[in-house]
Amino acid sequence: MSKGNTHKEDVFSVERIRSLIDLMKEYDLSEVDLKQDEQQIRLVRGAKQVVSAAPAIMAAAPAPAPVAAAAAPAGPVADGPHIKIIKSPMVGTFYARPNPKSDDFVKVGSAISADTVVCIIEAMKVFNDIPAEVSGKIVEILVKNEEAVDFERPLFKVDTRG
Amino acid sequence: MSKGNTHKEDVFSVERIRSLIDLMKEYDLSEVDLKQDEQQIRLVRGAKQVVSAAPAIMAAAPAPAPVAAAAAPAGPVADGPHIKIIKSPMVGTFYARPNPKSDDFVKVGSAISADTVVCIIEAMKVFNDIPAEVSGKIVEILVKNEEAVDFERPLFKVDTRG
Amino acid sequence: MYNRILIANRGEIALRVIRACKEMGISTVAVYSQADRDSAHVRYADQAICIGPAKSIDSYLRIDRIISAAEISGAEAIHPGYGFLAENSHFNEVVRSSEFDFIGPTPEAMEKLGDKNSARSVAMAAKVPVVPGSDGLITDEEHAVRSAKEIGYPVLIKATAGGGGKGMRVATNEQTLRVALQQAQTEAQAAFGNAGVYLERFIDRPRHVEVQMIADLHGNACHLYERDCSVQRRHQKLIEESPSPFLPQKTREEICEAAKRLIIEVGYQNAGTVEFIVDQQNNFYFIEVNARIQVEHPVTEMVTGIDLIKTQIRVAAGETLPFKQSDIKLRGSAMECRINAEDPAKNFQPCPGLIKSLFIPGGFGVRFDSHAQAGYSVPPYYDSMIGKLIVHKETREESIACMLRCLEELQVQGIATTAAFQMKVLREPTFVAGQADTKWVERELLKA
Amino acid sequence: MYNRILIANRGEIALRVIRACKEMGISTVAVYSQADRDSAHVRYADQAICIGPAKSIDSYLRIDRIISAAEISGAEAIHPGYGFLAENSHFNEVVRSSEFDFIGPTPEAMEKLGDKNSARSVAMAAKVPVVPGSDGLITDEEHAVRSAKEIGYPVLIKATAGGGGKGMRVATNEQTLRVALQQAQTEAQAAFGNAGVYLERFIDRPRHVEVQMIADLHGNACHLYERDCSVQRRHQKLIEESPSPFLPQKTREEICEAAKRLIIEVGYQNAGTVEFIVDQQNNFYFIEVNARIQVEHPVTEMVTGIDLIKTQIRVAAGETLPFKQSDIKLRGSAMECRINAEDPAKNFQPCPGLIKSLFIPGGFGVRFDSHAQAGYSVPPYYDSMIGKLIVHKETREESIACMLRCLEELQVQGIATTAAFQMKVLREPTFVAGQADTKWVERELLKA
Repeated sequence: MSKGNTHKEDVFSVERIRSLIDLMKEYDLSEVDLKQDEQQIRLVRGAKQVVSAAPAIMAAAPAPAPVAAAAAPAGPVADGPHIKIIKSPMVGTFYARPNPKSDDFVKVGSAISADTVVCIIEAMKVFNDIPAEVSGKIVEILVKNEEAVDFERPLFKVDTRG
Repeated sequence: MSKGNTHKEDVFSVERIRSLIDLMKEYDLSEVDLKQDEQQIRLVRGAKQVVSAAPAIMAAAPAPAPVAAAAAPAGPVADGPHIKIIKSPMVGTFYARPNPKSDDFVKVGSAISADTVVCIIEAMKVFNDIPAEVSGKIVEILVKNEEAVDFERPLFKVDTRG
Repeated sequence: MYNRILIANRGEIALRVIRACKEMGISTVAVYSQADRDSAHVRYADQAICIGPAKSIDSYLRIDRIISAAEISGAEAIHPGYGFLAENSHFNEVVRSSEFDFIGPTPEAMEKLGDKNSARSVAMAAKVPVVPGSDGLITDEEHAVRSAKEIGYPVLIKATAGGGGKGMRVATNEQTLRVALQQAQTEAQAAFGNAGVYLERFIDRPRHVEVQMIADLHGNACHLYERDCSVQRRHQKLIEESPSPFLPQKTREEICEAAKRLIIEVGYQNAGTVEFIVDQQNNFYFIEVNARIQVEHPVTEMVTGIDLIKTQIRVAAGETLPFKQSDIKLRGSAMECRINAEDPAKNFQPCPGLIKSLFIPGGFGVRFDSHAQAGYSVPPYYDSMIGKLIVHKETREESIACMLRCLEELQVQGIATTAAFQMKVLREPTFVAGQADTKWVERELLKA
Repeated sequence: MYNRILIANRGEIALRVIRACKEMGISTVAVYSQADRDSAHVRYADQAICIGPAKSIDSYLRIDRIISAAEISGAEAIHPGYGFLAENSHFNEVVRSSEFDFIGPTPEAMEKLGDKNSARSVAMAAKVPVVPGSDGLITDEEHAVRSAKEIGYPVLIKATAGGGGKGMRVATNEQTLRVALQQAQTEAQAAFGNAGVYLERFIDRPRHVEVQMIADLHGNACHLYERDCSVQRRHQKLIEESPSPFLPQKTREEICEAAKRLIIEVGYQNAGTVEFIVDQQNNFYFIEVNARIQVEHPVTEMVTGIDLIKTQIRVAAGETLPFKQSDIKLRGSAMECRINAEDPAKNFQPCPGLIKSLFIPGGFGVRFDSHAQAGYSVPPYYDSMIGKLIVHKETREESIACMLRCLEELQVQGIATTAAFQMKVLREPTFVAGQADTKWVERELLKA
C-alpha cells in the first residue's frame, strides 16, 4: 500500500492509518511510532488508563450537584466560531428579569450589544447587572430564573453574526 | 531485514511492520525501537503502562536479592532462534560438578545431547542430576558453582546448531 | 529472635507479615509464582524466590520448593499465613524436621483439631459445649426417639454420607420425627446409596462468634476477646466485627473462658481461633478451631491494640507472652469489610483483571491492608480478595458510619468489587440492630 | 447540629473535613478553583461550587465568592481548614455577619492573638513565660547594658526594621554587648535605613513544642497535650510527634497548663494551638497561637483518641465539650511525616506534576491522609503537600521503625517527594535520641 516514493504524500492517509491500527489490534500493540524526515505517525492503543484515570473516576463518583455538573463549559463552545458564550463572572443567584413583575431582560432572538444588560446575579445580597460584553443575537438561554450559578457557568449562547 | 539502499523508501510499509511484529511475537519482545538517519520505527506490544510501571517500581524498591533479580529470563532469549536456554526445574543449590574434586559436568564449548547431565541441583538434601533436554553446544554458563537458583532460573545457553 | 523469616504465602497476608518483620528488624524472604512476579510482597521482601508457575498446586502448595527456598535463603522460620499450606500438618512437620521453626501450632495440635470428631472430644474434655447429637448412627426409630429426647427438639436429621444440606430434615416433635426419619433415610439411600443418618440439635438462625487465642511455648494462653462474623454469604464472611453486637457481657466472658479451656486442654501454641455458633437464646456451641492466623485478625488488633503477627513471631521464637489476660482490654468498636474482586450483580462471580485506577479511603481510625494499586492486575489463579478495609471507632454506630463513608470513597476502576453490596448490608436495619445470623444475607438480601 | 457545612479549602484538609461531616451525617459543600475540578474534595462533597480560576487570589482567597457559595448552597457553617483564609479575622467577621457559623475562634480572639505584641501581653497577663526582652528600643549604650542585665546573658540584638535574621548579633557579656551594639546599629542603618534595635534573651538550640487546645462556647477548655515539631527546614515542619521525646513529665504538665491559662485569658473558642520554644534547660517561652486547626492535628488524634475535626464542629454548633481534662490520656507514640512534592536533591524545590503510579503504605497503626492517587496531577498553584503519613505505636522506638517501613513502602512515581529525606532524618542518632532542635536539620543535615 505504501510505495516508497509515495509515502510523503500520504502521512494523513486514513487508509494507511486504518491498516496500521488493524495491525495493532491484530497483534495487541499498544503503541506505534514512525518517524521519517519531517514526517511522524504515532498511534497509541489502550494502556492510557492511568492518565485518563481522573475523568473515569468523575464518571463513577456519586452524582455531583447540578451546580458542579454545569461547571464544565465544554459542550456549547463546540458549536462553531460564530457562537459565543456569556459566562457568569461571579458566584450567585441568576435573575432573568429586573423584578418579578417585569419581562426578562432578553429572550431567544433578542439582538444584543456589548453593554446590553442580559441578567442580574445576586451575590452577598448585592444585585449585579451583567452586561453581554459581546454583540449579536441570543440563540439559547442556558440557566433558569433564580438558578444558582458558579464561576464561569455558561448563561447565554450568542450568535455573533447578529 | 532492511537493506540500506531500500530502507528509506518504506519506513511506513505495513508489510515490514507486520514482519517486525511477527518477530516480536516469536521472541516475546515487548518493544522494538529502530533508528537510522531521519528514520525511526518504534513498536510496543501489550499493556505498556503496566508493564513499564513494574520495573519502574522495582528500580525504586530496595535492591532485590540476586535470586529475585535473576528470575526474569527476558534478556538471553533475545539472542536468536538457534539459542536455547536450560532452566532450573526446581529451587535449590546449583553444583557444576559431581563432587568438589572432579571436573565440571560441562564447559563452554561442550557438545551435549538431550540426556547429558549438565549439573546437579540440591533440594531438600537431595542431589538431583539435571539433564540438558536439548542437544547442541554450551555457549554460556549463567550461574556459578554452589549458587542458589530458583524456579526456571536460566542455567546454560545452548547453541542448538551444535 | 529470628534474623530471617520466609513467608510461604502471597497477597495481603504476605505483605502483612513482611511489614511486621521489617518493623522488628527481621529480614524477609518472599516466595512467589510466576503470576506474582510484580506483586507487592515480592517487591518489599529483602529476598524473593520464584517457586513455580501460576497454579498454586505447582507453586504455593509445593512443599519441597518452599523448603528448598528456605534452605537457600538461610531463613530460620516460616510463616504460613492463611490458606494454602497454613493448616497442613504434614507441611508443618516437614518444616520442623527440616530444622526451621513453624510459626503456628504443633503438628499434633493441628491434627487433633483438624479432625471434626477428635476436635469435638477435645472440646467435651474441656467442658466446652458442643451441638448435642446422637452418639453414632441411628439404628432404628426407637433409638431415634430416645436420642431426640436427650438432644431436645427441634432436631436435625443428617445423612452421614451427605453434605451441603442434602437429605437434611428438621423434626419438632416425636410424631414429625418418625415421619421425617423414614423420608430422610429413603432420600439418603437414593442420593448417596447410604441410608445412614444421625441426629443433631437443630440451631435456628445461628450467629457466628469466634474467639481469638494466643499462647506461648511455656503454657501461657490469653484470649483476645471475640469477633462476630455472622454476616456471611455461602459461608464466606463479608463483614467481621468486634465486639459482637448482640453478646451479653456475661456470655462474652463465658465463651472466651471456654475457648481458653479448649486451647489449654489441647496444649495449643501460637495464634488460633475457636469458632462457636450462638443460638437465639445465646447458648453457644463449639464448632471448630482455625489453627492459623485469620483474614479478620486486624479487627482484634484494633480493639485490643495488640499486634497479632508480631506476637506470633515472638512466641514462636520462644518468648513468653508480653501480656497477661488482665492487661487485655476491649477498646471501642472495630469492623472489617473484605473487598473482593467479585461481581454481586453476577452472583458474586470472581472478576480478576487490571485495576485501572484506585482511590484508597483514609482518615482517622481507618486501615486498609492491601497489596493492590492502580496498574495491578488481579490474577485469576488465587482468591479474589484485593484488600481489607478496617475501621476503629469509639462506638459501633460510628464504625458503621465510618465504614459506609470509606466504602463510598473506595474507587476501584476496571474490575467489579463487593463494596457496593457491603454498603447495602451496612444500611440494613437487621445489621444495624446487630441481629444478623449466618443465613440472613442469603435469606433476606439475595432472595430472588 | 448543622445540616450542611461549606469547606473553604482544598486538598487533604478539605477531604479531612468532608470525611468527618459524612460520618456525622452532615451534608457537605466543596468550593474549588478551575485547577481542582477533578480533585478528591470536589468528588466526595455532596455539592461542589467553582469559585474561580487556578490562582488562590482569584478563588480560594475570594471572600465574596465563598460567601455567595455558602448562600446559594444553603450551608449553615463554614470550616476554613488551615492556610488560605483560616486566620483572616476579616473573613471570620464577614462569615458571621452573613449569618453563617465560623468553625473557629471569634474574630476578636483571632485579632488579639494575630498581633505579636498583643499576643505577648495576653501571655504575660496569663502568667505564661515569654522570651525576656528590652521594653521598646534601645536608647543608648547604658540602657542596653541595664536591660541586658535584667534579661540575662547571652542576649540577642535585633533590628526593629529587620527580619529573617538580618542585622542580628549575639552578646555574651557587657564588653561584647557594647561592641556588638554599635555594629548592629550601623548594620541596621545601612540595611534598613533605621538604626533602631532592641534586646532579647538569646535561646540556644531551641525546640519547638506546641500544645493542642480545644474550648467550647461555654467556657470549658481542655489541652490535648503537646506536639514536638522541632524537626524543621527553614521553619517548614518535616516531622511532628507526640508526646515530645525530651520533655520531662513535670514540664509537660506545666507547659500544658500554661497554654490553657492563656486560652482562657483570651476567651478562646474552638481548636487552637499554643506554640512555645523550649531551651536546652527545658525552660519554655510562649511564641504565638495558631488560631486554626493545624496540618499536624492527626498526631494528637492518634495519641488521645479524640477526633479534633468532629469536636471542632460540635463545639461550633454550641455543644459542650464531650470530655473533661481528666478523661484525656496520652496513649503510645504518634508521628507524622508531611509528604511534599519537593525535590531534596534540588534544594527542596517544589515539583508539581502527574503522579504516574502510587503505592500507599498500610498496616497496623498506619494512617495516610491524602487527596492524591495514581493519575492525579499535583497543581503548581498551591502548597506542595500530597499527603500526611501518620503512625501510632506503643513506643517511640516502634513508631520510628514503623515510619521507616512505611516511607520505604510509599512509592510515588512521576514526581519527587521528601520521603527519602525523612528516612534519612529518622535514622539520625540525634533524632532517635530526641535531641533535634529547630535548626538541627539545616545545621547538620543540609550543610554543604
